[in-house]
Amino acid sequence: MTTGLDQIFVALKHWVVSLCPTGWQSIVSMVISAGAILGVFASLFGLTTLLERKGLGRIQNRPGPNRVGPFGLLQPLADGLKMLTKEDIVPRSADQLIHFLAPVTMVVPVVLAYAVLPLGRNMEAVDFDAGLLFFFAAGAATEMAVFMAGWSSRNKYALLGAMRAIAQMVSYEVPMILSSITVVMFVGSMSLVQIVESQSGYHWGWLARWHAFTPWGFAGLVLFVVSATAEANRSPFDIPEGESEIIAGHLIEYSGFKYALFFLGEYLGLFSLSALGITLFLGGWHAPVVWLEWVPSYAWFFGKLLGFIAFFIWVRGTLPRLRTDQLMNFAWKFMLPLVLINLGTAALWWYTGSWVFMGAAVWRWLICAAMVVVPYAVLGRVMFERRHLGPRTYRYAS
Amino acid sequence: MSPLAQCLSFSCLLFGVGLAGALTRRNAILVLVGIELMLNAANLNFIAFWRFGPHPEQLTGILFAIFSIGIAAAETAVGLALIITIYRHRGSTNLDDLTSLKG
Amino acid sequence: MGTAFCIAALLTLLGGVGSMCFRNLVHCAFALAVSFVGLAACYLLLGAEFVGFAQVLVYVGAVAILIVIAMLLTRNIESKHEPLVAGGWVMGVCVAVLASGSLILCVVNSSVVQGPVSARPTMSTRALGEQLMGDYVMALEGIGLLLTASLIGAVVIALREKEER
Amino acid sequence: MDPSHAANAAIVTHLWVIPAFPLLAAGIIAVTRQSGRKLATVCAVGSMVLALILSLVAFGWVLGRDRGGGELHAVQNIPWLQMGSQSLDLGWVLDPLTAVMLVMVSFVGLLIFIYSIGYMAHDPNYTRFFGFLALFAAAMLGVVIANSLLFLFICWELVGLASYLLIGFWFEKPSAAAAAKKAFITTRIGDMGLFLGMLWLYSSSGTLLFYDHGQGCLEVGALAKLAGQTTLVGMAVSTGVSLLIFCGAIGKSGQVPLHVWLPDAMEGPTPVSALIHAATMVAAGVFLVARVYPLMAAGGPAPGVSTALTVVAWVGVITAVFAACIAVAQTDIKRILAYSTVSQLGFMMLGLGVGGVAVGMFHLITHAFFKALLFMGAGSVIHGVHEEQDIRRMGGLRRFMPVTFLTYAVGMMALAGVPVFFAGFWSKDGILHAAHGWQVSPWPFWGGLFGALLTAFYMTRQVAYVFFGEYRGATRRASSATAPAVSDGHHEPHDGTPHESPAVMTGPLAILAFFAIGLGFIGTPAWPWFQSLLSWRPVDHLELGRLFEEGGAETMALSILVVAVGIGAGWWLYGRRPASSATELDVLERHQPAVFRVLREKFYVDEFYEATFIRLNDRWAWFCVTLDNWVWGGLVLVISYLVLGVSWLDRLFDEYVVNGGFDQGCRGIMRGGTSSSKLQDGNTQTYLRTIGVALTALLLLLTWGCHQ
Repeated sequence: MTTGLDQIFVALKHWVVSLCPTGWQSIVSMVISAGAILGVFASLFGLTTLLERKGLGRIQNRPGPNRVGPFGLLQPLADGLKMLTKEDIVPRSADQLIHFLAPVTMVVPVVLAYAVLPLGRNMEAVDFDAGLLFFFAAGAATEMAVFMAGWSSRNKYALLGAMRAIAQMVSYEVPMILSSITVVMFVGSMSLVQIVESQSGYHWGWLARWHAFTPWGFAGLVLFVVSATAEANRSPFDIPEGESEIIAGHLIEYSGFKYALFFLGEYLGLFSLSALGITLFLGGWHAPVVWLEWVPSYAWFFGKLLGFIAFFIWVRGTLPRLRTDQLMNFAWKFMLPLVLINLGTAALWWYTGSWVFMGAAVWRWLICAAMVVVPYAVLGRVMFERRHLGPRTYRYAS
Repeated sequence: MSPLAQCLSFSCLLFGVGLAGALTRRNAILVLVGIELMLNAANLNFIAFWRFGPHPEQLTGILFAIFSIGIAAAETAVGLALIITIYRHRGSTNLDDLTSLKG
Repeated sequence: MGTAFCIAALLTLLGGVGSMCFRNLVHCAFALAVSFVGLAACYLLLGAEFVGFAQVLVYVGAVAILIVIAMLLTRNIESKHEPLVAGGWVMGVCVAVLASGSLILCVVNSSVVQGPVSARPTMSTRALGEQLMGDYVMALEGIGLLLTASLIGAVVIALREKEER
Repeated sequence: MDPSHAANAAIVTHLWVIPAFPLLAAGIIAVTRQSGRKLATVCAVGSMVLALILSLVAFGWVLGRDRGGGELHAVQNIPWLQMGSQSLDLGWVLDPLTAVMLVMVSFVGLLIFIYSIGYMAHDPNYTRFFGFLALFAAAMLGVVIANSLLFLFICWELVGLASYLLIGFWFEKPSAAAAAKKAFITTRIGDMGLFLGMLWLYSSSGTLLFYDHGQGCLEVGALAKLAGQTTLVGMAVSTGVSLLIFCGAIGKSGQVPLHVWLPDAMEGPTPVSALIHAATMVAAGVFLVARVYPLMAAGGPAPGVSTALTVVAWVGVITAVFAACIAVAQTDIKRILAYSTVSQLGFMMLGLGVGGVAVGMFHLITHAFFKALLFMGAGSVIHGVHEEQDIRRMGGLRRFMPVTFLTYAVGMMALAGVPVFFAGFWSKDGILHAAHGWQVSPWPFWGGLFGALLTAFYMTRQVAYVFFGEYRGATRRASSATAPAVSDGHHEPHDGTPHESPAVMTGPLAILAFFAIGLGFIGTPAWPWFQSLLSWRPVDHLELGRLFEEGGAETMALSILVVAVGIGAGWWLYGRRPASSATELDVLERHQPAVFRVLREKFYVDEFYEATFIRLNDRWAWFCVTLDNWVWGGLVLVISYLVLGVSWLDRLFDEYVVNGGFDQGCRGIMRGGTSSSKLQDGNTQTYLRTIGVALTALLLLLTWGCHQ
């Protein structure tokens, strides 16, 4: 389905690159890719801030920004200008260099992670054989950035927030990676391009073969989204920033452009994680049904991404914040077992693929669904009955 | 100098840096850091020998490096736990203070 | 050996030296992270991208963080009022210089390094995985066991003992 | 395995359960608190009931066996100790002897247990008492079923222990404690012989099992071997072993000269006296002789005649007469019975010696019942007259205690051998008959007759004193309060008059009285059912004519005559004109004071022992001490000075030669250790540095070494 519209950006890039001298072509290609990614996602960031404020406003029964431009559309621009022009305050006792480096360290790896994401058919900057690993490696660097920010600020709230953030990110990295591993197991490749390829084709001639349409895939998607929410420090897992408790955590001593960079980094991280979820479980840029294949692939990708963003905004508007101990219990006692069981489910699904007897598909479905649902129900019930509501202790505040 | 020799010399330098740190710093954690650096230098050797060796199609060097990374992670975890425990008991991670095995 | 490799190696070495020389422990840790990243870049340039990514994931994402947390827990981040280095540091540096110097001497004088440079090998992650789950599966399981054991061991060692009543 | 073995599986393989029940009861009671009386009672009595039931089952099984062929002894052996190729086996045997004894012991034991419930009701140590009783019963049953001399010996010693505990039950009384010690030590002398005999038997025959399908030591092969070997003074090994084993029997059964412990043992509670002296412990000796009868009889010139058996017969008859004489002059109701027991045991031994197992065992069984009856009757009397044991202070009790009187009279007549209707007549007659037919010597027969005469006489005397005439005890109330409280805790109102005992005590009396009468009829010459059972031949049919065969009639007539004379003399002397007061002199004493005194003082045996053995022992001990002090002591002193001198020289050598060098060496090592420990400065980095230097050195060495 390589229609002109679908490949228009690819063709454009090839044309531009072909204009350059041979020695420079690879570099130009990279620069173009990077620039496109930066431009697109930075604008998406701007759009998202507006959407979030609007959406939250709707949820909270208020109009949201509506003064700057038509329907407040120019609000992000105004915000950006305000941020750029604000005075950059650095605390006197802060570690100047680290304080400066932290926002940069935050943004750069996140942007790097986009390199391996296929944004559309043939629209990926690099196709690493170990692309997924690269993605997670890049994501791991943000922990360092958060720590740098928190530590260099010489502020107890900042340090506290940073420690919380690191604990949370390290904890939720485990279920996130493990839930992605199911897909790697099933596809047999860590290349994100190949993972997307593996989801091409249609069930019964019309329904896309996304991993989310299998029991393990669905469970994996849910687990992945929950861990991604925590990994991106989004509500209801936004404990590190908890304004009401530790007044924005590691961001407390940042202002102006550095603060904007942090903001950018966080949102870009959210986008990249959503994009990874789409790539792994929701068929990447593939259309959901065969009749909609005429829509360009990047449109599908960004449509799904916007859906994710809407979902996150919705969650933020509706769910209250968790406590640290609840968060950790949830990660290690609930998510981790489920993820491990899901690995087994995926393996079972893989081996039962060769079943040929009568009603094999139904049995396969039933067994795998039971393997997903029963542990969820049991664990959920156990966790619910053993809620720890006693006095809590803070490990890093003592 | 051949690429292999360059790689190996680089790793020797890294090893030397790590060794110097481990030999001179007073803080136990930094000694551990120095050891990590030496381990990484060794890791680099594996990769270099794999890359420039006669049989790059065999992945032994890579696998060695991966296992070595795993072991280093385990070693760091246990080592740091030990240091924290020592600190809790002695109130110090200064190696000059930790000489109860003095003969 | 391209310029990129030299830059990465330089970054690594600088990071390493920094991590050994800074007075502030946390700076040391950051320098260490830089060194790890540089080394990962070296791996990438040598064609071992899987190891490079694993290096970042494990060392920057886990080991460096672990070290930083250990530094915070032991609470002597800045040793301003004490001498930076242990007594007899000159000896230590001498020994280190001697050791690495003799190592380099060995390398340079070795006949092994004179062999022809083979073409850049193609390393597929799939082949690596098949090796890991095939010939090296026992080693892999051993590493898994080791990691689990060290995880439990570290938790047990570092657990705060119950105060005696 | 032949069919008979397969058939015996059920009861024989589980015969050990019978002693196990009382043992279990003893164990449970041992861990029960003293207040757990009900539990102790239920455990002890229940275990005895179970043991009795199982014994009856075993008895029935033996009765039901075919007496024509098959093996007489059903055995079950288990290896206990494996020592190289040798193995020490334990086991149990079920044959007529065992079966009869099992029933007797468990039945009489059960009655005594029940009787004790009443007798000991007020004792604070009631629970402990039942624990000891159960232990005793278990050990005794173990003796009975044992198929190995070793197993028998173990149980035998347990019996000794239990009897020690029971005799000394009221150990607060010095006399009881002394009596317990005396009983224990005296029987130990006999047990020494038994132990030596056991060792000798094992070394000569290689087995201690009695019956082991042809390999046991009581079976033909081993007996022939033992009888064939001779030892010092031309005695066969079997005779030597038999005599040593008989030593054990002498001790346990109170034969002369080791009879002294038995009368003293009356210090224990009366049920204990009944249990020990009537039914079981003293019977153990007789039983032992009966058990090893084949060994005893081995090597004799004719069947039933051998050196060992001759010794048994002579010891028996001497004891019978000797003890009967003493009994005539005693005034303590229980002591009379005790000497009577000794005398009757002598009769049993005589029966074993002259007539074989059946004769002796028959008297053992009948005696067990009527002597238990008498003891328990005596206990009832003592209980009724408030712990009074002197027959001179009783009298006229037949009006106060009719049941006790009737049953006691039955027992007395059975013991005296009143003809036809009482068990004692038939069993004693059997012994006399066998003694009459003994070829070796006629004297045992005449001795036995004399003993029977005396038996009838002293029993008549006792009954006349106790039950006839006027009650002579009321005058002594005030002084009895100062007497040691034999059984503290009697709370019933003491009005000074005797009273009948409760039903729980008289019930067993009645049952025993029934058996004292009825049991005789199973062993009459006319219908020798019991004898045929023990001799394992088909049952003879009732044939009155056999009563008068082989001189039976003369013997019987003689014994009837003797009994009549004895009872008549007793009644003439004591019953015709009962003593009017407690202080009145005995009739015999009035006429023959010297003889009476000798008899009353038990022929001065204790004094004789005192004057001879104990004095001799003292002298010998004094001599040894002197020898030790002066001769050996001096020698030791001289030697010790010599040793001291040598050791002083040795010390000089040690101190200046050995130590000097050693100290130098130690100092050197210490210096070396000190200097090398300087290397260990505890600083990690020093070590690391050393490693670095070593690495460099190694590298350089390798590089340059390679190049050259």
